[in-house]
Amino acid sequence: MNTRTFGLLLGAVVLIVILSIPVFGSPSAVDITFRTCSLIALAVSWNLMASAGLISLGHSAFFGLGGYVVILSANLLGMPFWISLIASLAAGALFGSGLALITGRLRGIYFAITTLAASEGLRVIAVMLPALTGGAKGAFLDAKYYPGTFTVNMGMSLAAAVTCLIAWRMSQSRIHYAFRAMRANEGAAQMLGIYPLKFRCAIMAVSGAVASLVGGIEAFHGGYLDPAIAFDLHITITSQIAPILGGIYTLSGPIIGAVATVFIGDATRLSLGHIEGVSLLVFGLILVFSILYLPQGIRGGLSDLWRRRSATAEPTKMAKP
Amino acid sequence: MRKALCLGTSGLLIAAALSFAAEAQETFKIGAPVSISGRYVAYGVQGKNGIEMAVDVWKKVRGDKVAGRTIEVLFRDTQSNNAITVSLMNNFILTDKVNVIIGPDGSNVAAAAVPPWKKIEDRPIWLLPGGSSDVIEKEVGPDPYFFHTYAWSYYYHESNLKALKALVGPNKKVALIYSDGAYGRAHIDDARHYIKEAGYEIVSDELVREGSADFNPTLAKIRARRPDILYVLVQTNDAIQLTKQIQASRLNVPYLIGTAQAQLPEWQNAVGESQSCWTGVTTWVPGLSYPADKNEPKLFPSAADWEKAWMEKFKAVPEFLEVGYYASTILTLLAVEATKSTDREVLKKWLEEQHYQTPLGDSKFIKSRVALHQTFGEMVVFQRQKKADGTFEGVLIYPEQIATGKLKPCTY
Amino acid sequence: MLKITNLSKSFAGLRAISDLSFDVPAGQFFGIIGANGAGKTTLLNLITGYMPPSSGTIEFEGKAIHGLPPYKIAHLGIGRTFQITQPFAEMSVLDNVMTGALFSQNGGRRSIAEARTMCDEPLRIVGLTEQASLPAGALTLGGKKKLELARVLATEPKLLLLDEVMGGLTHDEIEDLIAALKRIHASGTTVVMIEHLVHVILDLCEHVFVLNFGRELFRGSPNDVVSHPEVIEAYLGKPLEAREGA
Amino acid sequence: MDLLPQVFSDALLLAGLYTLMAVGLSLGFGVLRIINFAQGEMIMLGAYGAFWGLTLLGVDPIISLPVLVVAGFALGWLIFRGFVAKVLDAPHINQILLTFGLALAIQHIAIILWSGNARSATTAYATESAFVGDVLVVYSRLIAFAIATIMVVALIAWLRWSETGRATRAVAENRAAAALMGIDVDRIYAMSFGVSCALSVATGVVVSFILTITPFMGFPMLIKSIAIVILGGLGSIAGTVIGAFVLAFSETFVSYYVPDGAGWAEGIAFLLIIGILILRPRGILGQTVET
Amino acid sequence: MTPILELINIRVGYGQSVVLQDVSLNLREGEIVCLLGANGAGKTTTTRVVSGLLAPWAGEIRYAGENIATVPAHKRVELGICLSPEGRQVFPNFSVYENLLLGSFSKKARLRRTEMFDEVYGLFPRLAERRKQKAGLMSGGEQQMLAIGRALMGCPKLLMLDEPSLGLGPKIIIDVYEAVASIAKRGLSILFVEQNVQAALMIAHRGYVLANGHIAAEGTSAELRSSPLVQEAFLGKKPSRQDLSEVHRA
Repeated sequence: MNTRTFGLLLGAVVLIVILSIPVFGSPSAVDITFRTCSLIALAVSWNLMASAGLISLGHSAFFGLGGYVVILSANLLGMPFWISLIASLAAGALFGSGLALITGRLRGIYFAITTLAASEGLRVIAVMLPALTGGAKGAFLDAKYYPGTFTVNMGMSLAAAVTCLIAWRMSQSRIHYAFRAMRANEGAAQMLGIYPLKFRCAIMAVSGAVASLVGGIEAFHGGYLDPAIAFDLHITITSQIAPILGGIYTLSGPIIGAVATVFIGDATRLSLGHIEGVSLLVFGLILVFSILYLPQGIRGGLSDLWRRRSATAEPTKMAKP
Repeated sequence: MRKALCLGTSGLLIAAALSFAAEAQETFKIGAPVSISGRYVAYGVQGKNGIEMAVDVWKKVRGDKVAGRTIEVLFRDTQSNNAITVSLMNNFILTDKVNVIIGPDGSNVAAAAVPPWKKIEDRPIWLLPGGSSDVIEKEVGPDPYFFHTYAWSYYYHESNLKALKALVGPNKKVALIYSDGAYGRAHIDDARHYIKEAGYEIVSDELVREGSADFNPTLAKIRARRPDILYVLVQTNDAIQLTKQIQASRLNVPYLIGTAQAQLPEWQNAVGESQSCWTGVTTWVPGLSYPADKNEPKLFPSAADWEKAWMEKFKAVPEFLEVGYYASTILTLLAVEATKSTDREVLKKWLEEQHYQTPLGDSKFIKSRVALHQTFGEMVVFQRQKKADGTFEGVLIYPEQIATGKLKPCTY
Repeated sequence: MLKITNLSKSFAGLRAISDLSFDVPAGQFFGIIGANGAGKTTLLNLITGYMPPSSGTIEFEGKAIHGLPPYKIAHLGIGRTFQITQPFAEMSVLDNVMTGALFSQNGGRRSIAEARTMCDEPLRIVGLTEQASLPAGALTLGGKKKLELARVLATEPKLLLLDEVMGGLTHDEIEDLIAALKRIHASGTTVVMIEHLVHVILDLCEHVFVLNFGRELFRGSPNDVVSHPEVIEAYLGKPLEAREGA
Repeated sequence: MDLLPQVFSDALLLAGLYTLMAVGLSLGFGVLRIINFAQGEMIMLGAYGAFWGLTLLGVDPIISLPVLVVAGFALGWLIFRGFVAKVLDAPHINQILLTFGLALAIQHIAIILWSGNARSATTAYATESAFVGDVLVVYSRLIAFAIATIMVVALIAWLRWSETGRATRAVAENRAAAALMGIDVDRIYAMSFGVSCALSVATGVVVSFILTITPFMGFPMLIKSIAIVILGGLGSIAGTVIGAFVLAFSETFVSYYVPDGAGWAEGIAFLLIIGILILRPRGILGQTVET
Repeated sequence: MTPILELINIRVGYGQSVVLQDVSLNLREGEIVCLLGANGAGKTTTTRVVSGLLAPWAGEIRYAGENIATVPAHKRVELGICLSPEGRQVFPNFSVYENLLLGSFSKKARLRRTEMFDEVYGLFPRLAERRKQKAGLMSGGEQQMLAIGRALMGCPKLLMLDEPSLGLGPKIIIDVYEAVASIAKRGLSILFVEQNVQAALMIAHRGYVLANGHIAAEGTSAELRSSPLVQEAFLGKKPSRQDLSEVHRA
């Protein structure tokens, strides 16, 4: 089985599972699927930007923005579920492409830090405008706009599915070539006629829209939002951990990684959660050791294993640049 | 072969379903979302200690079971994270089918627990021994199954201002400091309201940043206004460095008024000499003279005895959350024992009618501004005063009937 | 086709290019030689928009292009290779070349399948057909040089700028590449070539421009150039005896 | 009353603290090109060290400073050899996540060892102050400023004039050329990671009697340090000092003169970062370790 | 007499591409040997392997009889192998003086620092004049002198110079070569890379010609000067019409 069929198969399985569980699943299965789908969408969205060479340290900016857009458009304007989500989608896309425009010249760590600053900046704004956002004591979504458990869970499943489909479509399209070229060498990419800013805007709009949408659905799901939650750096970090754990720059990596992250997180929390401090300690250590010993992620580790098993002498995988 | 497999599987499933049903009948399940990692870890540990102590005492006094049911407490770590709290609440109610939820702690996490609990029609009874923010009260609304076993934020300011009016007199200038964090924002509106109602003038109304490295700008501005009363609404972490900085910056304000922090050993240890003169307002403070309950003296001993028992078990002075979790847990166990039922209507009715004298005071539920069930909201005001031996004690100064001393103006 | 007038570029006060002017007529095979550090690569960077000139103008097909960003210059039909190869290392050789085909002036209208077919020719010209599925990072230095050329050919440039494409290749490879370049040139592409290997220049170029310390040293036909003593001295070094005698 | 002298004195003292806080991160990045997300946890460990020194042994934080700094250096060295050295050539994001994982682990080890309770070292001088004219000077901040100045000057002097310090700068500028000088690059890496951790531990000691100590205190300080380092230009020590002053002065001024300014002050850092990076992508000063 | 440096069947490359294929060469004490070859032939890679910046995939590097293939770069400096690298690689934010100080970082060199300063300043008076100047602000030629001076500060027994005349004006090339020649008179061994074939063969005793990672030719300077192989390697193929010597004669 080659990676392509493996990927398609995995995609099909994931699609079926995440779309059927909200319909047939037990409450705990629905709950875990919701969180996994949320992370899948965030991880794929983060990975989209990463695959164009844009390392985001501020994905929580999109997430929080989407959440607040939902709460405000529902509470203040009385917009129904789907319309609020479209609003959060649009806000995320706008913010993403705006950020792309102002960070046009920045790369690498400088770009990453700017996104971090953007997220922290939004947090300060949310804290300091209590009249609008409820400030640090937070805001509840008016319960009458809650569309029901099924709709919210299905919404998240659909969001994850559509995100994966978008990522898959992109991986099949010419844009994918531009992203990979930009990631490898923006200068050389330009000489082939690639206008990096255009693609940056596009990818950050898509990625931002997805993360913002996830934030919006999460806001419906949780029903409560405050700045510390909305712009929590942990959202950024888990959306990075998943692709890194699964296999960065790949299609299936973020999905595998998201499932693994939720699994590890729940396992440590449920098995060690009664001892003060231990569950996050173990999570941190797992993170450290997987970076040290699985630098290509689970996907890389698996395909290494695969290659060692298969007798054919394929060329060995490229060392990281 | 295949048939055997089918039979075996269905047999297993049936067995599992049966055992599940049997278990559901025989177990009394308490869902306890506690933050034992992440930033609210200090609170979470207190909540967990309180519940554990209550179950221990119950088992000692009444045996291992409650109304013939095994007591099972499901401690789940919220990791101080709201998304996980939402998931915990869902699982408690839908999957674990707990009979009662006690917790969680930390305003944000408690607030996050409200919508998932509320949106499920057959939600179990929820006792919340923390979470004073009025947004939580407004969001829960007059819900019949919600029992708040802690004071709402406005109780603090009502009590504080009553005490000030009685002990300091009218026509004072007040400087307010509140943080931009959840604590400050939850308290500021009611604080302003009661200060104005007392006829005091707010001469300075300063926002500070949670976790700020320097409060000097705020204090310098306040110094220029020469207030009589400094009224501080910040959370413990900020309170520690603010308290020290207030002493260092020689404000010369006669009355330093705080809220909950002054009775926390955490704060007292961390600020040392700077605790002098601070007043606090709380539901519980070591040294309260509440008597034991007449009917359940072993479960609800006198405040002093209970404190002693706690010290023996944990080698530390109990904190108010610990008392609150203890009393709330005992109340739910008593409810099940008395009614022999885990039905929420039955339990609710019993809880509404019960009346005990707990180490935390009178347990009778009353209506608050919005919520239907509210107890342990009686607040006492005390002042940290230096004793002759150089250590500090919390001298109760209000209400007058339990006062053990007088409010003294600051000397530094 | 390409017209450069009074072009200068300085870095931190040091002049890398001073006051250059020359034309490359359409269809010419134009060679630029000079010792290492003479400013050849800087000149290419100026033409392709990687650096703005300090002064002077660059025109392509009558339009001023100095100050345009590199991708716009690429869209006008100027393609270049880099002396220090810049392959997209994690992409396959084919994908590298396809990237060229997809984003050139006509690339936007091309489907992936069309781009895929378009790449056969450039890959064949440089002789990388068999390595098409290898990751570009796994190629040898020579392979990377060829890839640079194939990738830029896939953009269908009107003006091709080559920065030492022959470096690191074997004799046979060089022979093949010379033949390929002749064919490319014959099909109507204007070529500007920077090259160290004198015989390649002599073999291919119709006109040679010699740079020395950022200035024009000489220009003329290849044979004029190699027989010019100053060029020989600047380029191949001069015997030391003269100096030791001095 | 004219507040301006007070504003200046507050800002200056805060700047000293910020400088010390950020300079460790700056050094670490300048030499290793790694943003150490566990840097804040070093501050936290330093603060706990000083706190326990005072509480259990009765040793004043200022006295325990040298011991803790040495311990911080050793810890940094070990962390480098054990973890960081293995991702030196890995992509930035792996380095960030590795150090973030370390930070998470250290935080929770601190919770397990010392609980989540907030603490603060209660030294006599922590709450003393004096008026100099109209200006109130808080002793603890003055002491912090003095220690910060001594540490930063010592660092700069070490980088400038000592054989190893010069080697460290050389490694930061050009790793390969430094190896050609006979400099053991790996050792310099481990050492500068150690020194950067030691500086953060010193920051922790200094804040132990000013701020509140919790297992989570490090992270906000890390974010602020990143802001300062970026403002000044990654890797430039002089830039970091300037960045700290810019931030401290602008925060203090906003706190004094803008309504609700204390709350908005936090946003300034991020506004400055975005502004500076857009105008000058490399920060106020250069790229490499300079003095 | 044992060679001070001996490379035996060195194979090395970057990533997956091989740059040097079974390269063997040697250098005797006091000898000046030049490495010639076209761009990309592997000259610089050879100096990187000898200095320890690049670990060989296979083969031995014998220095004074010992295999030092696994000795890290900084220890090789201690042993007396100093390189003035390609592109000079001076520390641009350091003063000339500081650059030279760094050159004598190794313990052995530190002891002879004053003496070496005198020597280097004597060799390149320009560096003495500009000792306070930041290296990054100097001209290419001055930087080249600094790079050579810096390598000399390490008290080398084996000095390697990678393209010391690269990008220099003709007058400065004279200076640099005079310096190299006078260093050579001091009896230390020099391995240098040069594209200026004529100049290189003037001062070298012997030379090796690298082509595509192989040693294509070796011999004394006199032999190489007249060898058609040199031109072949250098120009990529045997020039048919324009044999170099003819060009010169013309």
